[in-house]
Order: sequence, then structure tokens, then C-alpha cells
Amino acid sequence: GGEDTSTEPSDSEGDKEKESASGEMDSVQELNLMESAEIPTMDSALAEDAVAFNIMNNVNEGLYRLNQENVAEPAVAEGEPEISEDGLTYTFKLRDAKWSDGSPVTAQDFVFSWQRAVDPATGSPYGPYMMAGTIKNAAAISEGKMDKAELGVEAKDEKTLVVTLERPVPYFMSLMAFGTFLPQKEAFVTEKGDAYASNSENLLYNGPFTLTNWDGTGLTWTMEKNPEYWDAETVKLDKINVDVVKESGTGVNLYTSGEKDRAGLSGEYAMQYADDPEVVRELEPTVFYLKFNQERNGKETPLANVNIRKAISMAYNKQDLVDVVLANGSLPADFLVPTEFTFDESKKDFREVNGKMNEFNAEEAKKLWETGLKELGVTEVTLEMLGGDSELAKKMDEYMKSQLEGNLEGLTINLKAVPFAVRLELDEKQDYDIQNSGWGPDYQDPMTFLDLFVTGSAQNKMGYSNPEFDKLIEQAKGELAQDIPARWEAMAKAEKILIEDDAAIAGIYQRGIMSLQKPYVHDIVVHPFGGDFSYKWAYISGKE
Amino acid sequence: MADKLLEIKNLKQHFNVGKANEVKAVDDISFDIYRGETLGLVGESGCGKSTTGRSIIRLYDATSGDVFFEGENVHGKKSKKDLKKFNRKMQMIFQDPYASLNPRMKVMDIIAEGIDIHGLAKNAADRKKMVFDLLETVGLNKEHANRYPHEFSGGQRQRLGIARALAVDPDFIIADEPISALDVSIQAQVVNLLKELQEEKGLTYLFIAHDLSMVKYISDRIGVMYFGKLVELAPAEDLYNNPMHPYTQSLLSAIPLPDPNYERNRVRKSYDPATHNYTEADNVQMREITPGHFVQCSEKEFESLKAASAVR
Amino acid sequence: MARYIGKRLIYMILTLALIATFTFFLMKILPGSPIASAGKLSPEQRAVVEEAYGLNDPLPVQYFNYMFNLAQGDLGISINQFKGAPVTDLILSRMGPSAQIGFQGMVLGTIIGILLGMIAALRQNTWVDYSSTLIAIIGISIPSFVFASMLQYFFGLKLEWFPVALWKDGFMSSVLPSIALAMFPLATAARFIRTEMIEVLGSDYITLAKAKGASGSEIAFKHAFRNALIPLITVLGPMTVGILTGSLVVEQIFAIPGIGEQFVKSIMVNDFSIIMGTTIFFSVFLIVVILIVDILYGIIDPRIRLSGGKSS
Amino acid sequence: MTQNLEKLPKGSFERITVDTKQAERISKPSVSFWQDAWHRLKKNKGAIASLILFLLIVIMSFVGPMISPYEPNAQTITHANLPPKIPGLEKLGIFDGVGTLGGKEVNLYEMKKVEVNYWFGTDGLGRDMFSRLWVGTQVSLFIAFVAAAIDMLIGVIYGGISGYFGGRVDDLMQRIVEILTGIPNLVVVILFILIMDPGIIAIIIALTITGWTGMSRVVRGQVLKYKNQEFVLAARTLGASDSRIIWKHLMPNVLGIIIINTMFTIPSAIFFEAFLSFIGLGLQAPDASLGTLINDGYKLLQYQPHILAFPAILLSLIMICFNLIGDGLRDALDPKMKD
Amino acid sequence: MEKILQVKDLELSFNTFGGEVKAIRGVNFDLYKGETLAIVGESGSGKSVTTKSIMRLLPENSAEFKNGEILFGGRDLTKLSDKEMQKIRGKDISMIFQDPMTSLNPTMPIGRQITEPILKHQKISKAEAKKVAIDLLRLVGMPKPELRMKQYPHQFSGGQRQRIVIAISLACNPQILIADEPTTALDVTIQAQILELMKDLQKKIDTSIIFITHDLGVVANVADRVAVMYGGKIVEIGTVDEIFYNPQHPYTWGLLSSMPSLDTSDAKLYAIPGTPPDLLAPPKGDAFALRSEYALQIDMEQNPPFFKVSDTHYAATWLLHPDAPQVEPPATVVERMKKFPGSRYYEGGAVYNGR
Ligand SMILES: Nc1ncnc2c1ncn2[C@@H]1O[C@H](COP(=O)(O)OP(=O)(O)OP(=O)(O)O)[C@@H](O)[C@H]1O
Ligand SMILES: Nc1ncnc2c1ncn2[C@@H]1O[C@H](COP(=O)(O)OP(=O)(O)OP(=O)(O)O)[C@@H](O)[C@H]1O
Ligand SMILES: [Mg+2]
Ligand SMILES: [Mg+2]
Repeated sequence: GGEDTSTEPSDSEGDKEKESASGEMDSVQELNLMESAEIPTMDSALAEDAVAFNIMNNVNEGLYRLNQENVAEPAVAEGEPEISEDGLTYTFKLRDAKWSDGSPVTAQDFVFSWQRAVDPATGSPYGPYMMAGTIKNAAAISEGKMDKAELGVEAKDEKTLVVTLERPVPYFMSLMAFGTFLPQKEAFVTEKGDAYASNSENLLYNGPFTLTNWDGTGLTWTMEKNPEYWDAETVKLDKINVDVVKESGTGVNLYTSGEKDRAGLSGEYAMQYADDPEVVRELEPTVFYLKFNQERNGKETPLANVNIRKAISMAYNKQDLVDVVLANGSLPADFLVPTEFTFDESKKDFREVNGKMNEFNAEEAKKLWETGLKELGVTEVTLEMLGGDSELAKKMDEYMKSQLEGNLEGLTINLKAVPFAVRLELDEKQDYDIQNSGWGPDYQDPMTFLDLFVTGSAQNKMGYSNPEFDKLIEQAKGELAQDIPARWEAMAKAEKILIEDDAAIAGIYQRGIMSLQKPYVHDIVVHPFGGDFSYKWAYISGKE
Repeated sequence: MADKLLEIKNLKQHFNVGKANEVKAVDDISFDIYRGETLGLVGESGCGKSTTGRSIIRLYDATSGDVFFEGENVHGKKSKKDLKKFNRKMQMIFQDPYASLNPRMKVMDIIAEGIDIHGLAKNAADRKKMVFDLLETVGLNKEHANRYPHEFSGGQRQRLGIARALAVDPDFIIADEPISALDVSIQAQVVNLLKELQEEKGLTYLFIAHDLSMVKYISDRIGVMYFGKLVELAPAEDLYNNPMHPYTQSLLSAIPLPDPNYERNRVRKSYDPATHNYTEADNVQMREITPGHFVQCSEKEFESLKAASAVR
Repeated sequence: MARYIGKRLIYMILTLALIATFTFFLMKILPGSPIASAGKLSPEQRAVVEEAYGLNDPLPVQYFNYMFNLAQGDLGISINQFKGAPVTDLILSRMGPSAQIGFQGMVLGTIIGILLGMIAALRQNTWVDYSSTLIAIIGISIPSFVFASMLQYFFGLKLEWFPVALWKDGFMSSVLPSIALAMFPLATAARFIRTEMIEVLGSDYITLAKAKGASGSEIAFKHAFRNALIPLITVLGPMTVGILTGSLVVEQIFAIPGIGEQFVKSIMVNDFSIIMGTTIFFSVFLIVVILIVDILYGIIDPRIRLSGGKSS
Repeated sequence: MTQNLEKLPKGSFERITVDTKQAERISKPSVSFWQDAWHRLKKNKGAIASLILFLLIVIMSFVGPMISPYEPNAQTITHANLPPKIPGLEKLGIFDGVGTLGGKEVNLYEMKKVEVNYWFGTDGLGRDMFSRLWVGTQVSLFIAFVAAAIDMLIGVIYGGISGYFGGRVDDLMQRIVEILTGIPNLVVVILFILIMDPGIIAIIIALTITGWTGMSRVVRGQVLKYKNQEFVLAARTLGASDSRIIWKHLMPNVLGIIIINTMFTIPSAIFFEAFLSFIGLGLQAPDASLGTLINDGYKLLQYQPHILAFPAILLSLIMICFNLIGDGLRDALDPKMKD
Repeated sequence: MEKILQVKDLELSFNTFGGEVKAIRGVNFDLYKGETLAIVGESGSGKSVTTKSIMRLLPENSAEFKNGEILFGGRDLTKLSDKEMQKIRGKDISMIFQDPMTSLNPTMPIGRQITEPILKHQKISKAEAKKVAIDLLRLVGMPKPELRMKQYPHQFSGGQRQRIVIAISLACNPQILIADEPTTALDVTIQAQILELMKDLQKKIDTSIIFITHDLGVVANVADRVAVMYGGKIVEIGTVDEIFYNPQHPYTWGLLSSMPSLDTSDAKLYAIPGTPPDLLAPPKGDAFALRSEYALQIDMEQNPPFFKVSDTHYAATWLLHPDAPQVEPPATVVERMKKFPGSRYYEGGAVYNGR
């Protein structure tokens, strides 16, 4: 979850060029990949970044795993769990999975790992975030008010795990595929002590691959096929060589020279390679939007006026933005919850339910703007727009400035690009006018986006508060949790309030990513959340 | 002659005191300078002549010792005003005519500097006139006022230095090797000028040099320095005709004269300080051998010198 | 000599302590929390996590803890870039490649720069001089990231002479980055040596060497070079800083596991202990370089060597 | 050596009196030190050419945006990423609007149906590179000059005080400089830029914090050299106050070196700003400087070389100018070069 | 006596951007084997340039031979290539410079500086060269020469350094030694030592010395013959006695009278007024006339030729022209002339009139 600040990774489903593959597998099954950053940690309790979650997704396995269709399917869990009437108790049966040292993966390994993640002494940021309000007692434990043994997870026996929830969670299975919920073997962790997860030797694996050659801080590592993996026969790759390359130009050059099999195309490069036959495009469920701060330093900003907010949200051409400025397959986002992310029971996209809101309309924007100005009693408004300091972010902000100023007379936008850490701080202090922000999902449910904006949420930080919106979210989380269609409707309504009625935020685009991928690489699976890729099914064919 | 203008008492100037490279540049010297006279100071390079001069004019704060100018202690604590007054009475001419003039200032401003500092001119026109007069005095003319030092020859520059010193109408001038950097034919110009000025204005000079022939020509009395100490002080003629300290003798014997016959027969004496064989008990100090002729010597040497001069 | 170095070491420790203090408090003014997903936590949760990293202690306590650990050589652990990894290990593992390309770049640049500068000086105001100056200036006027990209594109991708990037092929991997880094020292050295050589070539001892019958090249290499080198040595320190700055760009472009690119990242994500550790590491490095420079100074210039180190 | 006894006109051997006062003449016309330096600088073709070129660049940085029909920040999104096209030069095969698209050479103007010409092409937002280039030059030059000026001010005063008063003061001040140089300046600069709102002011302040130590060293060295020169001693014996000595005697002499040093500070300031924009700490959009333009352009090196080429060439030219002017000044102001 | 070097009608200019500096405007002299020829003259008169042009040490890009030749061993030095010149420098002709403090390379041990010309010009081994160098150091009176070979210039006093420079110049037993103000930077006692040393050495190896100075005392001490230069020309040349006791040129008079002797009375010194001529635009006629109280009308128009005073003594002044009026030299000069048998003021009996 959260905004993905790393350079866009990517993937493609190799099946687009399946005909070239002709099913013949090469004798050498070795994949050469790049990452955009080092692995900060391989301790699932501490991990909070894309790189770590991606690798964990391939070298470890939790109760569930996202499959090729991005549906969570049982992994270490053997079959679907038993769910109690009230939807609060899940009983999982575990299959005969093994750790890479040959020992069995037990229910106790999950209990240990989850308790560890939520234990304040561990200092995990993601443990509390993912569990609080979901797993029973997690919130209290994470704040140090309760012992970690009280966590709603219990090993009935070696192979039976019982999880008790705080409230019914319809998307609970997808959570189980998330890195924070991976198992850890207590004996091993205690034995290694501080050295646990400090390099590839000090780790145990239960996923399709094992991690090797990782020294803990280095720019290079390898993943090798894990013979102890319960589904080892599905895994075709023998080896994946990974190097960290932070400069996207270098990545492209390495790809061109044949050194690497896949390279993300950021910013300028996306444009250059637009027509390249080796390009693969993906739509990510990450959405970028403008946050309108209604109260800065205790004072109301012009953005407290709803017409001003609405005017701004309609005053920029999103289509030109994605076509010309971004040119990487992104979509205009007249919404918050992304396209191709969540589906109702009839497989209907949530987006189709709610449709588009506050589309670009210069005329309408102008009218609203004038009304707003009149209401405020001013003719000119100057706003500060806070944004990221990456190339692309800056370019986009420049575009936004030009659009807004061009379409709304009397508006002046001052751009302020700062590093991510600084932006967080400013956001925290609510010290900005407009913020160009982004969010990626932590689990597969519209809620991962929608509950960001309830009154007082850590992400709100823009003085937005609408009791009606809060109530709808509250309902979707609570009483409607088990009434799926009603819940769906409540969330759709909430999104409408948020974007259309209140214009509390304004969508900009949903990120598309472009990558170069050699034609002989097949079946790398891209996931919308959690780990970005699965290499479990990938294979090489046609390189030789 | 009895009028003492300047009394130097036990002046010491040490550099880098307390460090390994301590230099006793001036080590306890005392002498007087009388009004209207020229006292020459000679000695080999590095013996402390310049340091003596600079300590007298307070460019250095003396390590110890006193300098009385017209009875007032120069080195005692003084107010800015007093110092300024003192600066008017005592001036200095420097060795290097190239280095002693600010290359970025016009002659007019260089010479007028003292006038400006002490507010001696009533107005701009007066200031100008004073500078022109000074230029005239040192044998240059008005047109030169508008020029920069690098446009002058060595002798002319030294004359500018003199004009600058004269601008504040001093009583006493320390001339620190004012002619060493000049070539012979120019030296005479400067020396003549100094002499003329002395006669005209009744100046008193401390004339520092290492060239004994020129010093003798200009000085009434001459002091000879050796390694920070004054070893002999006598009227010029006397010193030349009857050098008593072996170092003075050596110095005199080394001076080449523009006279081939004399040169062919000159015998150089060398000086080795070790031959004195001084001990603690010898009480080496300046002693007056004949009236006005002082020599640094031990008790024993004093006796023999005295005897020797009595014979003559 | 030993005493001198000892004294310098004490100074170094003092300087380091001051640098550490300065950086420490500067760091504390930095906006943002070192916990990456701080934004996702409730204030209570955040407080708990920060407590775990000792970030909630009063500033003086944090400071003394840090300094105390530092004195024992403990630079602490990384908070977010490499969770829990000891900063010392991190720096040690990243130092090698940086040092290698830095050193190679420095040596390469200095040698070529010296040659260019010498040729320019010997052929002053000819086309040789102008083109060498031009090379030097272009060397510094193309930003290192542009230069590094071009090297990668032409020599890596197009000509395939060297690896495009990555730290896999030992020496071959280091060639392009070293060249990219060499530009700054090259330009600096070339300009310095040129000016110095021209100055040295005009000095008396060069004329004397000519008078001995030495040929042009003998004069350049035997006599002028060493003397022209002395001022270059003094800029070695700043040059090293240049290399450090250059290295983070070059390391990033060539995907080299070096300390430079790591450093910028740590600043961006506010990884306090890495920033501190790297700063201290850089400072130690710099101070050692300056010490080496001073010792080199003595080796090259005997006047300094025998008086026991530079006095200033 | 022959005896010349030819007959000479009568009266030739009359004795004459020469006015010896007249012999004190100086035949050279009176020139000030600076005139003299200028005179010598004029002989240095490289320096003069650089000076002229530099002036041209300065003029262009103001005139350039005006002669271009486009505003530097105006986005015409449909005209994005156009290569340079200058009517008249097309026939030469350069500046003809042909660029690479998807690996093929095509005339992008025709393809995108663009009727107008962009002399230096456009960037990814369809902004005119020509006017942006000159506006960027303005900004870079401004940063450079202000940074150099502040740097000069602090460096000169600091070095001057340190050198002039010497002793303990000097010791202390030099230790401080040592520590300042000991902290890698990158750290200080980055930290500062993070603390402050990014932008021109932050960059200038960052430059100022660390940039002046070099200048202070130079000035201190010069002051140390001059303060014991005889002309300063002479002023002292005349009773000149410290301030008089500093302003009337030391500064005019150190000025030459200060100017020269500034000539070298300026390019490094420009360059430093470029470096800052590489690590993302430079100017705030949509302001442009040569540094940000180069930074935007270098990723497009292979496909849209024009975006990098023009600012890079201009930056190099400015650097070369300053360096050659600096070299020229050094020679011209060097007293040893006196004829 | 054997002529070892002949300088004929030498003219040399510097091309500066101020214009052409005519530094040497027709210099003629011969140097005989084993003699010491002193060149005197005020600053800027062209002494150094004359000798540097013999060594061809002038800056190549600005100095230009305009006329004349310098014959050494039958070859014209002005026409030799750089390579050939390098063979002569340090071997046949060597040079000592004014300032011992700056003439030695500060970063090279003095031993190497001495052996350099030996190794360069003689085919001997390093060890042998070292031996020669040690002998040389001993010769110039350096105590413990073996130890001092490894030391650097700054470890020597000024006098010692000048001795080292002399040792270097003597390393290859040159036929000609040019000493350009070798003692100006030293104080009198050390100067005297150095002069004695040079004379001793000359006796031993029979070199010819060209000795430049403006100190007439030194000239009187070392010279066999003296050339007086003014404004880029030699204005008078003769034996040391002739120049000191029977000078003919007003400039020589001026020089001699401006030096006080130890028994000069209180009378004002004779000072040559004014400044040296500007060589960018040398005056027509006699360059010295403008500063001379003995100027004649013709001095303003025509350059005086050399008039022969004796076989060894020539002077370029119109005063020696038969038509010129008889002038009274300054008093100090008359004093000197009284001691010279050939002079018109000679007081010592038998009068021989050179004219
Ligand atoms: N500021 C100083 N610090 C340390 N030592 C000094 C300083 N000034 C002079 N000395 C030393 O003091 C001694 C005397 O120097 P001084 O300049 O007085 O000699 P001098 O007789 O004037 O010599 P010269 O004839 O060369 O001018 C020398 O050894 C010199 O090195
Ligand atoms: N490299 C040069 N370029 C231009 N002019 C020069 C150069 N070297 C010497 N001159 C000029 O040539 C003239 C003669 O100079 P020279 O050095 O021979 O004088 P000098 O008699 O040796 O004087 P000094 O006694 O000061 O050494 C002077 O006017 C001088 O300015
Ligand atoms: Mg002195
Ligand atoms: Mg000379």
C-alpha cells in the first residue's frame, strides 16, 4: 500500500506473444532481472517496501498466494478455511509444506510471526498497520496496552490455525497473501537473534525459490529454485539473477545489450520505446490524485470552498496528460478506486458501477470557479502545490500548473517539489494547499482506497470531514460486511460523495507501466498489490 | 650635540619567544641619538639592523627595553592621539623602493597620505600644493603626481618614499637601507638629497646600511652590529681610522674600494667570535675607550684597548 | 615526524568530534521521520515504533548516546534503508568499489592532467596550449552525469569495449566509471600545473639549469615538474571532495555498489544513522587525505620536510 | 674601433647645457594600473574573444526570450517533443525538423502537422526550447553571480580579518574553516536544501555556506603577503588606522586576485546548481536553468539530442569564457608580467 | 693574447607589445684567454642581456638578434641550433647568477645539481661524477663535502649557496665563465670571500671571466679590463687602471664620482641626474648627453664613434674628438687622473700624452 515511490517496475504477461513460445522450453532456465532499490530487509515483520515484498512473494509463502488471475488461492493453507457464522473466526488447515531446511511449516510458525509483527518491541510499521482493526486485539497490542499472546491467532495443532477477527473482513483471503502474514520459524529466528534475516544464509524459505548470494546490503542477489517447495514441479526457472539498477537509462542500456531480460521504462524512456515490439504494458492499481487542504495552520484555505475545489478538479485535461506527458499507458483517473482492480460477484468492475466523476470540463470549471471566487469575495487565489521530486512528478506538476492557471483565471499555482520524507512531514503537519499524491492498494478491496479519507485518518490530513461519508465507510466495514452487494453500494456512494459532491480530492491518473521484455521470457505474473511479481510460473523459451 | 633626541635603553626584540626557533634579533642594545646628527648603523645581513629600526618606531612591540623620544617613552602605553603625534615626529624610509610604494595608488595620494592622516592640509588645493612642493623638494616635478609608482625608476621611487616621510614634517627619520637596492649612480642622488634635507630642516637620521663607505660618508657617528648586539659605536672618522672591535676591523677590511691599486694590496681580516673566549665572568659590555668611542669588550680587553689607544 | 603525526591525529579527533556534533544537530532539524511508512501509523503506534529506535529520548541524551557509541567505533544501525544492519558493516562493504574507482579515477585524471598541463606550459600560447586548456575546461564543464551516460552509451553499448554497467567483471567494470571520475582531477591538475609550470619555468634555477646545458625535456621533468607539483598537492584535498561528489552520480549510473549513491539515498529517506556514519566516514577520509597531502608536501618539498611539517 | 676623424660642421662641438630637471621625464603616457592591465588583457585574443562571446550570451539571455515567438513556460501540448527546425537551414540537412520516432527517421513537423517552427525544438510539454534556453541562462547566470558575490563578500571579509589580525584570531578562524571543509560540503548543502524551501534562494544559500572557504584562503594568503610589505609598514609609521590600511592599501592590491578567483567561482557555482538538479534538489519547476535543462535532456540523449545539446553547449561555452577571461586576467594583473 | 670570444656589432631587440625594446644597440668586445673582463653600467644598460645572448638564454619568443655575431671557437653562436647550444652551455661557457637564494633548485639535492652538467657533458659514470662533485665542493671551500652532497639548498647559507653555484659552473672546466652580479645579494664579508675564491679558481683552471657588476669596488678588485655600458652600448673599454685612473667618458666620470671613497670629504657627491634612456625609443645621438653636463651640440645629433685612447683603451664620446673643447672632469676624477701616468693631470713627473 501507500504511494509507490520507486521507479515503476513492471511486467507483462508473456502470454501475449505466446505463439512465439510454442511451448518449447529452453534448456537453460535462467532469468536476468533488475530491481530499482536494495532489499532493506528480508524480515517479513519489518518489511514495508515494494522490493522486499516482491522477493518475499517469491521465496516465501503464506496461507494464500495470488494466482495467475490475481485471485488469492490457498497456498500453505490446504483448501478453503472454515469460516464461522459471524465471519469472525477462520480455521485454516495447513498442507505439508516444508522450510528450506527440511522442517515442516507449522501453524505455530504463523502464530509466532504474526505476534512478532504486531509486538511494539519489534518496531514493525506494517504489522500494526495491516492487523490493527482486523485481527483481534492487534490495535491494543501494537500500542503496548496488551500482551502479544492475546492476538487473535492460535495454533490448534501442528496443522490447524485459528484466526479470530475484530470484525468481518470480506477481503480477508487477499490479506493472507500479503507479506506481513508470512510464517516465521521461531527456533530459527531465536537462534539467529540479531543476525536473523541479515543475509541470505540467515533466512529460511518456504516459497518457490530460495534467496542466495545476498549479503544484506548489496546490489545483487540470486533466487534459485527451491527443491523443498511443495509445488516445486510447477516452478520452471532454475535461477533468477537480480541486480539493483537505480538509473533507468542504465537499465534500458543493460536490456539493450542483452544483459538483462526485462527493464522498466520510466518517464522519457516510455515515450522513446512506445512503438518497440518488445514493450509490454500494464495497468497498475495505483492512483494519483490531488489532495485539497481545507485548513492550513489553523486557518481555512480557499479550498474550503467546495466550488473552488470542484472547479480545480475539472480544470485539467487528463487525457493529454496521459497521452503526451506520461505516455506510458496510464489512464485518466476520474475516480479514486482504480480500474481493473476490484470486481463484484458478477465479475463486474467496481469502476463500471460508479462510472466517471468530475471529468475534464473547462467551461464548467470556469463557471464553478467564478461562483467560488464570488463566494470567497476575491478575484485572485494563490495556491501552493506540493509534489514529489522525481522527474516525472515534476513534469506532471508543471503540466498541472499550466493547465490550472490557463483554465482558471486569477489562479496562481506555486510548485514545491520535495523529497518523499519531507513531503510526508508536510503532509503530517497539513502544511500545503494542494498535494499531488498517490496510493497503491494493500489488499484487494475498494476499502484500501476509501478509508483513507474518513475524518481523522492518518491519510486524510487535509481537513476533510463529511459525516455521511464516514458513516458509509463505517457501515461497509461493520454492519454491511457480510452483505456484499449492499456493502459494494455503500462504497460506491462514498466514492461519489468524496469525489463528485465534495470534490475533497480530484483524480489525476491511474498509473500504467511500460517495460521492455525479451520475447523469450514467458509468464511472469504481475500483481496489483503485495509482491509485484510472481516468477513461479515463468519460463524461458526461444532464447536458444 | 649634547641634545639627546632619542635614547635607546636595553632594547631587546626576540621573535618566536618560547619556541624552538626563537630568534634574538636584537639583544640588549643601548645608544643615544643626538639632535641633528646622522647615526649610521652597519653590520652584516641579518644582524638585526632593521629590527632595531622597526622597534624604535614601534612597528614591533619591543620584548623589553625602552625608547625615549624627546624624553618620552615611546613604548609605554599611549593613547591613539599621542601615538599619532609621535608618528608625525618620527618617520621611516624603507629599503626596497619597489615594495615600499603601494602599486595601486597614485603618487599624489601616496605622498599625501601623511597629510591626510594628520589633517595637515586646509583644503584640497592646499593638499595639492603641499604635494607639489614635496615633489619639488625631492627633485621631481608636478607632472609626476598623477602617476603610478611602477612608472618610476628606482631612484625616483626612493625619492617618493622620502617625500612621503617628509610630508608630516618629522624631526627624526629612520632610513633603513634606503640605497642598498639602488645602483651606484642613483645612490648618490638619494644620499645627496638626504644630506641636503638634513641641512635644510635640521633632521636627525638613523641611517642603516651595510655598505660602510656610503655610511661613513653620510654619518657623524657609526654603530656596528653583530648578531643582535652593538659591538662598536664611534664617530665616523674615528671608527674608520681606528676600528677597535675585531669584527669592525674585519668589516672594514672587506669593503672593496673603487681603486685598483688599493684593491691589489688590500688584506682582508676575518673575524671569528670564538677568539674572544668570553666566559661568564668577563662582564662583556659597551665600554668607552676613548671619548665617544665605545666598544663591546670584556674587562681584560678593555684594558688592552685602552692601552693601545693611549699609545697612538 | 612521529610527534608531528601524533599531534595531527589529536587535531583530527577533535575536528571529527566537532563535525559529528554539527552533523548530529543538523540531522535533527531535518524534516520527516526516519520511519518509512510513518504516515500509515496512528500516532500511538508511531510513538511505540520510534521508542524502539530510541528516537524519543531527549536530544542531549540521544547526542551523548551517539557520541559515546561513536567513541567506541559503533556507528549504530540503519533504521529504514537496511533495517537493523550495522552501519559500520554497510560502509565497509560499500567502501571497496568506491575506493577503487575513486583511486583509479584520481590517478588517471591526475596523471593525464599533469601531462596536459605540462605540455600546455611548455608550448605556452600555441595551439597546443589552447587545445589542452580547452580539453581541461570541457572536462569540467560537462556535468559528470552527462559524461558518464555518454561513456556508457558509446563505449559500453555501441562499441562493447567495456561492460555497460554493474560491478561484475572486476577491473573491466571499473574502467568507464574511473574515466568519468577522472575528468575533474584531470581538469584541475591540468590548469594548476600549467600555471605553476609557467611560473617555475621563469625562475632563476631553471635559467641556471639551461645554462648547464640541460635540454628542454630535462628541464621540464627534472627541474620544473617537482616544483610545479607542490601547489597541486594542496588542491589534492579539494580534488578528493570533487571525486566524492562525482562518485555518487557515477556510481548510480554504472550501478556500482558504492558508498556515494547510497549516501544520497540515505539523506533522501532520512536514514539518520547512515547519514551520520557516512558523513563521519567521509570526514575521516578527507582529513586523512589532508594529512597525507601534508606529508606528501614534505616529501616533495624538502624545505618543509626538514623543518618538521607545515607550520601554518 | 676606428678613429673617426671626418670633418664635422662647425659649432658641433659647442657645449650646451641640458636641463637636468628635464631628464626626470617619463616618456610613457600616464596610465593607471587598471588601464595598464586592460591594455595587456586586450592583447590576449582568447580572453577578449571570450569576453565578447560572454557579453553576447548575456545579451541573448535577455533578448532571446523576446525574439522567440513563444513564452518560455507556455505549453502547447500537441507540439511536444519536436526537433529543431530553422527555416532556411533545412536544405543543409540540419535543423530540418527530422527526428527519431520509434526507431525511424521522420519529419515530425509534417507528421504532427505543425505549421510553425521551433528553432531549437520543443520539450516533452511542448515548450519552446529556444526561449527556455535563454531564460535558463538568465537563471544560471543569476545564481552564479549572486553566489559569487555573497561568496566574495564572506570569503573576502573572513580571509581579510583572519590574515590581517593574525595570531590567535587567525588560528581560531582557520580551525573553523578546517572544520567546515572537513564536513563534506555535499552533506551541508543537501541538508540545507532539505530544511529550506527548495528553489533559487536555497541553492544560493547552500552555495554560500560552503563556497567561500576557497576565497577566504586566497584572500588570507594575499593579506598575509601584503600586510608586511613595506608600503603597509610605511602607512603604519604614518599613523594610519587599521581600517585605512585595509581599505586603502590591502584591498586594492588583493582585488586582482579576488576578481580572478571569482572568475573560477562562477563556473563552479553554475555547475554546482546543475549537479543539484541531478540529485533532484535544484530549481523548482517550471523555472529552468541550464542545469535543469541538461538534467532533463540527458536521458533523451539518444532520441532527442537537441534537448541536451543546446544547454550543454551553452554551459560549456560559458565555462570556457569564464576560464579564459580568468586566465587572461591573471596574466594581465600579474605584476611580474610587467614589460 | 688569444681571443677566445669576439662579440661584433651585436644588436638585439625584444619584441614586447609596447614595441621594440632595443636592449643592445651595437656592442663590440673581445675576451682574451685567462682574463677577467668586468662589465659595469647602471641598471638596465644591457649588461645581463649581452651575456645572456652569448649563452642564448633569452626568451626565444621575444628576443631577436638584429645584427652582429658572437664568435666562439670559430663558430657564430647566434646561428647555432638549440642542440648545439646545449652542448656548449655548461661545458665551454658557464654562468653564475646574481641571487644564490633562487638560483638553486629547491627540491633537488645539491649533489645532483652539481653532477648534472658533468654527466651531461662528460662520458663518465655516476660514481665518478659524484667524486668530481665532491672535489669541486672541496675546491670552493665547503667543509665536509661528502655529507653535504645530499642536502638541499635551503640547508645552506647564502654564501655557501653561491659557492655551490660556482662549483656547478666550474664543473666542466669551462673556457668562459660568465658571472652576472654574483655577489650583489651577499654582504661585504661574504662577498670578499667569494671574490677571492673566484680569483683563486681562475688561476687554477685559467678560464676567462666576464664579470658583471655595478659595484666599482668589486671591479677594482677583480677585473683585468673593464667595459662600461650605457643605454645598450659599450661607451668605454680599457684596462682596469685606465678606466679607474684615466676615464674618458662622462658617464664613467659620473660613475666614479658618485662612489664615495673612504676618504671622500664632506663635499657633495657627484650624482648623475635623471633617468636612463628609454630603450623603446632610444634618443638620437649620444644617449647619455641628456644627463651630462658635458654635452656638446653634436651629441644631440650624432652617435659618437669609438675614439682610441690607447691600444687597450677606447671611449665613445665626442669629447675625444680633436675639435672638441677641453673639459674639466669632476674633481674626484681629476684626483684619480693624477695617479695615472698617461693622463693630462698626472702629477708624477714624465708626462706622456696619449692624445
Ligand atoms: N618577524 C620576524 N619573525 C621572526 N624572525 C625575524 C622576524 N623579523 C626578523 N627576524 C629575524 O631577525 C634577525 C634580524 O633581522 P633584521 O631584518 O633585523 O636583519 P638586518 O640586519 O636588517 O638584515 P638585512 O641587512 O638583511 O636587512 C634575522 O635573523 C631575521 O631572520
Ligand atoms: N625579456 C625581456 N623583454 C623585454 N625587455 C627586456 C627583457 N630583458 C631585458 N629587457 C630590457 O633590456 C634592457 C637591458 O636589460 P639588462 O637586464 O641587460 O640590464 P642590466 O644592465 O643587466 O641591469 P641590472 O643591473 O638591473 O641587472 C632593459 O631595458 C630591460 O628592460
Ligand atoms: Mg634589513
Ligand atoms: Mg642584470
